[in-house]
Amino acid sequence: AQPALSAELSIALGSIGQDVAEMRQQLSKFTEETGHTVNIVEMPASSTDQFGQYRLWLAAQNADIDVYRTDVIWAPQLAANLVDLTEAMADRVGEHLPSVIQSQTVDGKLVAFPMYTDAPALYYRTDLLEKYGKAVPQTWEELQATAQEIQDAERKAGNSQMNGFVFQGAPYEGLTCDGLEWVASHGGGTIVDENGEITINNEKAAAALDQAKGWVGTIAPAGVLSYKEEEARGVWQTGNAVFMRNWPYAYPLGNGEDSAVKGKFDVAPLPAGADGGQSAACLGGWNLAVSQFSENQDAAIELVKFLSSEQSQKERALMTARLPTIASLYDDPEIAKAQPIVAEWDTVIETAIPRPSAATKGQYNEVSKEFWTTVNETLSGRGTAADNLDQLEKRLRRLKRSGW
Amino acid sequence: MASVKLTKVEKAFGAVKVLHGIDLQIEEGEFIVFVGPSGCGKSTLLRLIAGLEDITGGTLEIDGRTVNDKSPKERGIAMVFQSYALYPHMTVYENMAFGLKLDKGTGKDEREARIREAARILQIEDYLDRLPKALSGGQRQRVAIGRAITRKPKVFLFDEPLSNLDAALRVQTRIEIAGLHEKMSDTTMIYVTHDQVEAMTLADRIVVLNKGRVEQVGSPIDLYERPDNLFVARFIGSPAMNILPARIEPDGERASARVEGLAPLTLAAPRRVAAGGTGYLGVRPEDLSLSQDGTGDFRGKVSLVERLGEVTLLYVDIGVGEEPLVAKIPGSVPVRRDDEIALTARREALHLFDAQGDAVHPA
Amino acid sequence: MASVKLTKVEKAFGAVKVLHGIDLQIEEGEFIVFVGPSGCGKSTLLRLIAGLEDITGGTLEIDGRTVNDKSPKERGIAMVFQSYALYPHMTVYENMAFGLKLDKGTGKDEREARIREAARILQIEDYLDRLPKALSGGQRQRVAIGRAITRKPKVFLFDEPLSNLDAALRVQTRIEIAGLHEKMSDTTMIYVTHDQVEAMTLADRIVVLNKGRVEQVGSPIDLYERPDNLFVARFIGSPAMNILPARIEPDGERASARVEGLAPLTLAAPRRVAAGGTGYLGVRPEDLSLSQDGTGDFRGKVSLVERLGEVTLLYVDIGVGEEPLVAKIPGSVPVRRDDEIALTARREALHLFDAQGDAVHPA
Amino acid sequence: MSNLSMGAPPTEKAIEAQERPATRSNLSRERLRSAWLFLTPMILVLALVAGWPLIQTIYYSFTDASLTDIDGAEWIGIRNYWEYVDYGDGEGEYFGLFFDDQWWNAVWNTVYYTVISVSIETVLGLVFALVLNAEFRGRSIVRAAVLIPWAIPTIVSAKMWAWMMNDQFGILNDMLMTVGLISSPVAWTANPETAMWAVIMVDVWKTTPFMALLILAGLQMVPGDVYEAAKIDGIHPVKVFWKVTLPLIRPAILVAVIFRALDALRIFDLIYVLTPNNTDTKTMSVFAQENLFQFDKFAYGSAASTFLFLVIAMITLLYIKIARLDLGGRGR
Amino acid sequence: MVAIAKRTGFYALVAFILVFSVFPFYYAILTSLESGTALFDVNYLPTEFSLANYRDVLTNGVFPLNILNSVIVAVTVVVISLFLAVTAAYALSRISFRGRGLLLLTILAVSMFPQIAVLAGLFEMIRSVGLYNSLFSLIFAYMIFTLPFTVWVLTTFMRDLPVEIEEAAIVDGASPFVIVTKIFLPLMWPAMVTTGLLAFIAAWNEFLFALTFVSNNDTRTVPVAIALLSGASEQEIPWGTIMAASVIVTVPLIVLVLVFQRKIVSGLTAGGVKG
Ligand SMILES: Nc1ncnc2c1ncn2[C@@H]1O[C@H](COP(=O)(O)OP(=O)(O)OP(=O)(O)O)[C@@H](O)[C@H]1O
Ligand SMILES: Nc1ncnc2c1ncn2[C@@H]1O[C@H](COP(=O)(O)OP(=O)(O)OP(=O)(O)O)[C@@H](O)[C@H]1O
Ligand SMILES: [Mg+2]
Ligand SMILES: [Mg+2]
Repeated sequence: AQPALSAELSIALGSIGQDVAEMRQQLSKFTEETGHTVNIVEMPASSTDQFGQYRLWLAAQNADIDVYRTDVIWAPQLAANLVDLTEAMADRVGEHLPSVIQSQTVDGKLVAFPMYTDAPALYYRTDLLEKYGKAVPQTWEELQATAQEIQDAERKAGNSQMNGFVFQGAPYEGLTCDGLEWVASHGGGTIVDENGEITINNEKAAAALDQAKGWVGTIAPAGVLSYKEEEARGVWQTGNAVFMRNWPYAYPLGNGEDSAVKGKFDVAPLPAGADGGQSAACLGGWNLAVSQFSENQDAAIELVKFLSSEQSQKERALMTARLPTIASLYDDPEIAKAQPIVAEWDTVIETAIPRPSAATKGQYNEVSKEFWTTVNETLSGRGTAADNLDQLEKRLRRLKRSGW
Repeated sequence: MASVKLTKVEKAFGAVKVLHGIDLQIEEGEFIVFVGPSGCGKSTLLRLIAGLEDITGGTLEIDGRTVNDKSPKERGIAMVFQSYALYPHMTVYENMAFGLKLDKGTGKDEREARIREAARILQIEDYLDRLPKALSGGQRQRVAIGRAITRKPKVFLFDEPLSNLDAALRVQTRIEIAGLHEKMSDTTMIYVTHDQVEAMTLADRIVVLNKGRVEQVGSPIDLYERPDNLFVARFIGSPAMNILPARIEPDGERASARVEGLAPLTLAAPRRVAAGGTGYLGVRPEDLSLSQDGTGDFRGKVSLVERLGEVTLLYVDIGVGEEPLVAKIPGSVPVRRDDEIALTARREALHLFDAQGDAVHPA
Repeated sequence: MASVKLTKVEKAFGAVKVLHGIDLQIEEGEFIVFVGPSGCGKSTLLRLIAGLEDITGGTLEIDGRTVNDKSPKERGIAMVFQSYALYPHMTVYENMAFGLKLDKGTGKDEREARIREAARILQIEDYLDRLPKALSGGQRQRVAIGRAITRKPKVFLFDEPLSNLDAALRVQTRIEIAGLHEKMSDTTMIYVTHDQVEAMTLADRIVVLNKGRVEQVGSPIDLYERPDNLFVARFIGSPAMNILPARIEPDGERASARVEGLAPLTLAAPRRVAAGGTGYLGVRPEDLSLSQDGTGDFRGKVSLVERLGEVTLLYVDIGVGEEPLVAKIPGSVPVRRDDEIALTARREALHLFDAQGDAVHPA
Repeated sequence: MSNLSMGAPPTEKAIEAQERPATRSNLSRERLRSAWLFLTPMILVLALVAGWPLIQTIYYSFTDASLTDIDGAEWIGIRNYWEYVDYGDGEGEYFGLFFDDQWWNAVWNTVYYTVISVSIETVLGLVFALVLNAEFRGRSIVRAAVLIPWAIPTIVSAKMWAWMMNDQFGILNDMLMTVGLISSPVAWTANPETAMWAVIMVDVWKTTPFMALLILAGLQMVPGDVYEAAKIDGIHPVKVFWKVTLPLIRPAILVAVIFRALDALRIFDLIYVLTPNNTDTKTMSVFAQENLFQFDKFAYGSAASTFLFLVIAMITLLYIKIARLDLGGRGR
Repeated sequence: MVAIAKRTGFYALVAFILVFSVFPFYYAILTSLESGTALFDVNYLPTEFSLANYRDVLTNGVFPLNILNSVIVAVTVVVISLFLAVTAAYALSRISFRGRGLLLLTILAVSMFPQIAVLAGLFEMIRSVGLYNSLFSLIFAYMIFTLPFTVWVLTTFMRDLPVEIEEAAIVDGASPFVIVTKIFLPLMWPAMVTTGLLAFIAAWNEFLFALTFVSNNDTRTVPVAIALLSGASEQEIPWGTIMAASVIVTVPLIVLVLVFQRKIVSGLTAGGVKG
């Protein structure tokens, strides 16, 4: 039902790639349809900083933000101050991937509704692989070897800025994803398991981190330790990397007009670990939540509905290769044609590994910080992986005390 | 237009007492000068009268009214400061108008008239639109005086108003202040200075202060010719009076002083003294003259000759006391260091002091 | 121990020339005083001699050696500054020792001995361990002098060393400096001051500077009695010499000056002048005396009387020029404002100047 | 206007005996009344904006306050600082700020950063000040130029330097490689060996001018005649510097150092922007902010803030003692 | 010879100081004028002159509004601080009363407060009175550092004003309020300008409170806006726009600082506070 008066809403979202531009377009449609106007509140690119701000605002009972775009992992921590969408979304819930819906349900309360989901890909340079006659690597070892070879050869050929592999190595939430992928792909578990047990201190995890450590300064630039998504994409898109680990959003951007790698790259699932490990992708994705302090909750819910609708998700997939949470869209021919990556990604999504936010509840952030710190320190060569993981376990245990 | 009366006025800063019971009666229209060594309390006393400091003890009356707890404004005083204290951001005119504007009783025309009048008297009419910084020191001081005049004060206070001026200007402004006093003959003026010349030339009466006490009050000539005690005697006059320890004895009507090793000197005017007391003989350098015939009251070797052109200062070791006897002889005399000379003192200008340092005045 | 010779010494700060060709010959052991109005270049000249400023033109010789480009140390000079310039964080002893440390030849004992000696001469032995801030102004100045003495300079420079002291201390220290000059009789001393009394009492010869030029060099009495020009005449002596425009005419051997409206005055000493020139007559206030019989050289109405005890200043309107004639009469005279009086000038003490202001000296 | 270029806060203690005159005049009464009238608004604002929040912060450090539920905070004593948790199986562990090695790491980082950056700034500031104190052509231009880093907002300078220190496109690497000091690009802000130095570098760049100005003010208060006396004494300039200049400007340097140190101890924004989340550069303020607003540990963050406050308060008191500030005023 | 070596050495030092101080800002300007891929080549001299980045910052998004916010906050803070401080400074510098020393000590201590120490308490306060996410919260919070600073510096300045001027006014019958407003205020203009400018810069540059107490794009102040400036462009980290924004917010400050150079030095040293 159309509200009698048009409301002025605000939505908070982080800005990576073209997110904001795209959002603007969709919002103008929304305004056309409903008469509500929506302001965009831009957030820092680092999702860690973003989370800090959200938390702060909710604590401050900030009525100026109506809708938050939330990371998949934040649901448990922000649940207390978000509106329960169960009822409002009752008729929509069925369309969406159950695992995603599940991740946004805290104690039976649906705190956020999915906007898109996310799972990373290995970006590779088709032209370079071809030039050196290499196959798309299936394991991290292969990746390392191929990257090294091409990098060396390219550098010798005068392309001194060429790097083998770029990923997210800065100490922030993104590194938790990368690290988790490495560890999980080696069969090293998910830091904390579903039951809240701390599982990270194991040999496979150590092996995974040791391997990654070997990349820094060899196939990856030393500066990778300060890279987030956009820094990695920067190197990649200027044509200075053979491989990149990143989210699908980089796909259309890489094919943009200004891109040096336009038409010269493709994507594949992330490589697997050694010894029967398998490819592991960290489950990402963003959701929409309505603030408990919003003065226009109805309109806000309307906005959530609009942005999570099939139509919006499709547009998003077409424009920025954001992965839909509505299963049927993966078969959409239009999408498959415009953004092949989306169509290809449904299997990856199905097997993607969630971060342990549900198990660690309100403390997830600190758990994640401890983990990324450990990974970052290991990558930068301070302590061995085994020692650092040992430390990490102790820290996590201190955090946990008697329970999460 | 007002008399000022101080009765046992005391002032202490914290535990330190700086004025010890000052009694003083100033008549309407008098020009009173406070002098004394640095730190003796001159400024403090003036500021008590102004109302800028609180009185610790005693009473201060202006025009017969006790004003101890009145603010400066209520006392009807005006003050001129050593540093002029003009408001730097106001023109000369505004400086003079400021106090009058605050005083609601004065109308606009009246104000204008008073300022013009003051400016005329002080010949600063041409500068009325200037800022103080565009004036010379002397002009600034005149403006400061003008600002005080416009308020038509009953009591006019000056705290070393000339000490920031150079020598020539000081003389000129001093003469102007003397003229002002004559024009405003019924305004009581109280003036602090450390300059003897100013004190001597301006004052009707001088108040000599020392360590927070009044040493003597009197006309300039009085202080010069009949100092009440050793302090005043040495303080007034430059170079200072020569003081020699002496035995004082009656000599008929008069008195004689016998300085050790010298012939006794008998004073010109009669003095009544007890027999055989110890005390001091004082003689001003300018009251000594060179004896041509080699006989005189004081004989000794010249230790230093200072020729100032107009006068010559002779420092003579007469074998009494630590310090040499100083003589001031007009013109340039042909005396050189190490010459043996004899000096004669004017009998009318000898001063006697008893053992306590109090003067033995002519009977 | 050294003579100082300046030949056409010039100094310019940027485009501004402040010294215009100074020629001066100072003999070994002489005490020379530079005087002049503020800004005339006294300090600059002294600093040129010290080597603190570079000489723009001319030559400076010390002991016959040209030292234009020598550093202060190589010139063998020592200097005492107006502001003492003691090292505030060093004790008195260290202050005196600091400059000595460098001389390799001066052993430790020698240094100790020199400092003790200087301290003894200046009576600052008791303060050797104190910091300058714990000393009075006079004591600080003595330390500054002590620091200079220990260096056994050939030329000793002083820049207004007494101007920060109060009156009493100034007299005392002045006398000490005079004593010092006697003790170090072969050290050349150059002394800058703006105080006439200091200049007159200390100097063997005074150099009067004006706007970067030497006006006159001579002994104090010379300057007082035979000023070379109007500038020196008015500069030396206080109150300043009265200057009256006059026609100057020969009168036999001598000369007479005819001030408009007055009878001509004939000078005591012979002067050689051309007939009928215009010029100036100068007479010092102290050379005027009251005529008892009502006839005299100058007649007029008293506009102000200032009684200083010892002397009385009379300001007399004689109808010539803007300024009143000033007379300085010894003692206290019974003259009051508005009295008509007559003054007589001492014939021996009249000064004549030609139209250019140059003195017409006795032939 | 009186002399504006006077140096640092007035020294010389002047404890004024309180004036208690027998009769207080209307003037004194009026002035006293006005004094309090004039002061009250300022005192109120300060109490509101500084006093009360400080008390709050300290209070929260003794509660279990959480950001999501500040109002439900309950008193838990010193457990945020010091707590022993018995696991029940005979084992137990100490918790609280005093046993948090990450906190001590932050403390160490802060101290390290403070000592190093302030030392460099002092030495460099001294050199700058000496140069600026010399007479030379174009001095006023240099003097103005030196103020530029100081005027640039910290955030902006952090961004500027982040760009200059960018590992791929940064000009710093390019320069150093051109000169040959390094052979391959250094990731200044990411590398654990260089991260802190990157922060220090930016801080030195930004605050050396401030230091230089304070020292310059000290230098200008040294009476020039002292140098002339030294020149007359023929003392070598190097010796003059060590024996005369340095002792005389020591108070100015001391004041500058302590001010800078107090400022450095509370550094936040530079690190937040330049090296976010980096354990090598995490300082006390960053640690506190992180706990307050990013982790759900409002109370714990308050405890860290309180601790930092105490450290700075102690140094402030020390400073006031050393500098012997004239708090008595000079008025009537 | 030696003299020449000395001179060259000295001027080399001067040159170093100049480059050291100016180069980073120069480079920021350089970067802000480049666009596209030129950004990623290291240049020491200007190679192109493109105002695209400036157009971007000023037209896309709310950056102009952020500047306005900063101006509003900083100016208001300065005006209020100066107003409160000038009367307080009069009382502190000119009237002796019991507890004056302690009060001054407290004010000095407050100026040294680590902001983080009051952050929790201030946050709670701002939240509970509903000032969150408004410029008022910043105006209020900034008092914690501008007020003690202005009081302290103005007290120092006022202490140096000649006592006689005040006494002359007292004799003229001026009340304390008249003395402050009619006599001291006009005399304090230079000091007020200096102090105000320093307080303005401090408020303009503040980050932590601004990060914590306001949320929306359009309530942010400049430092937060720059720190959070990202995305919304095809380029990865938009260095060009960031540098353009930095230059925009810095140039006015630098101009102010250069204009008031001398005053600032005296203000800094009088206060001896804040970097
Ligand atoms: N506000 C004050 N607090 C404490 N002591 C003071 C104060 N004002 C003056 N004194 C002391 O009172 C004494 C008298 O000071 P006052 O200024 O009256 O001396 P003075 O005779 O005017 O000296 P000068 O000739 O140097 O001006 C001095 O010892 C001085 O130190
Ligand atoms: N360093 C300088 N730069 C430029 N001009 C100067 C410098 N030092 C002095 N002067 C100028 O040179 C002239 C002579 O100055 P100097 O200090 O020698 O005067 P003075 O006779 O010592 O005066 P005072 O009696 O006031 O000390 C003055 O006009 C002064 O302004
Ligand atoms: Mg006094
Ligand atoms: Mg001089």
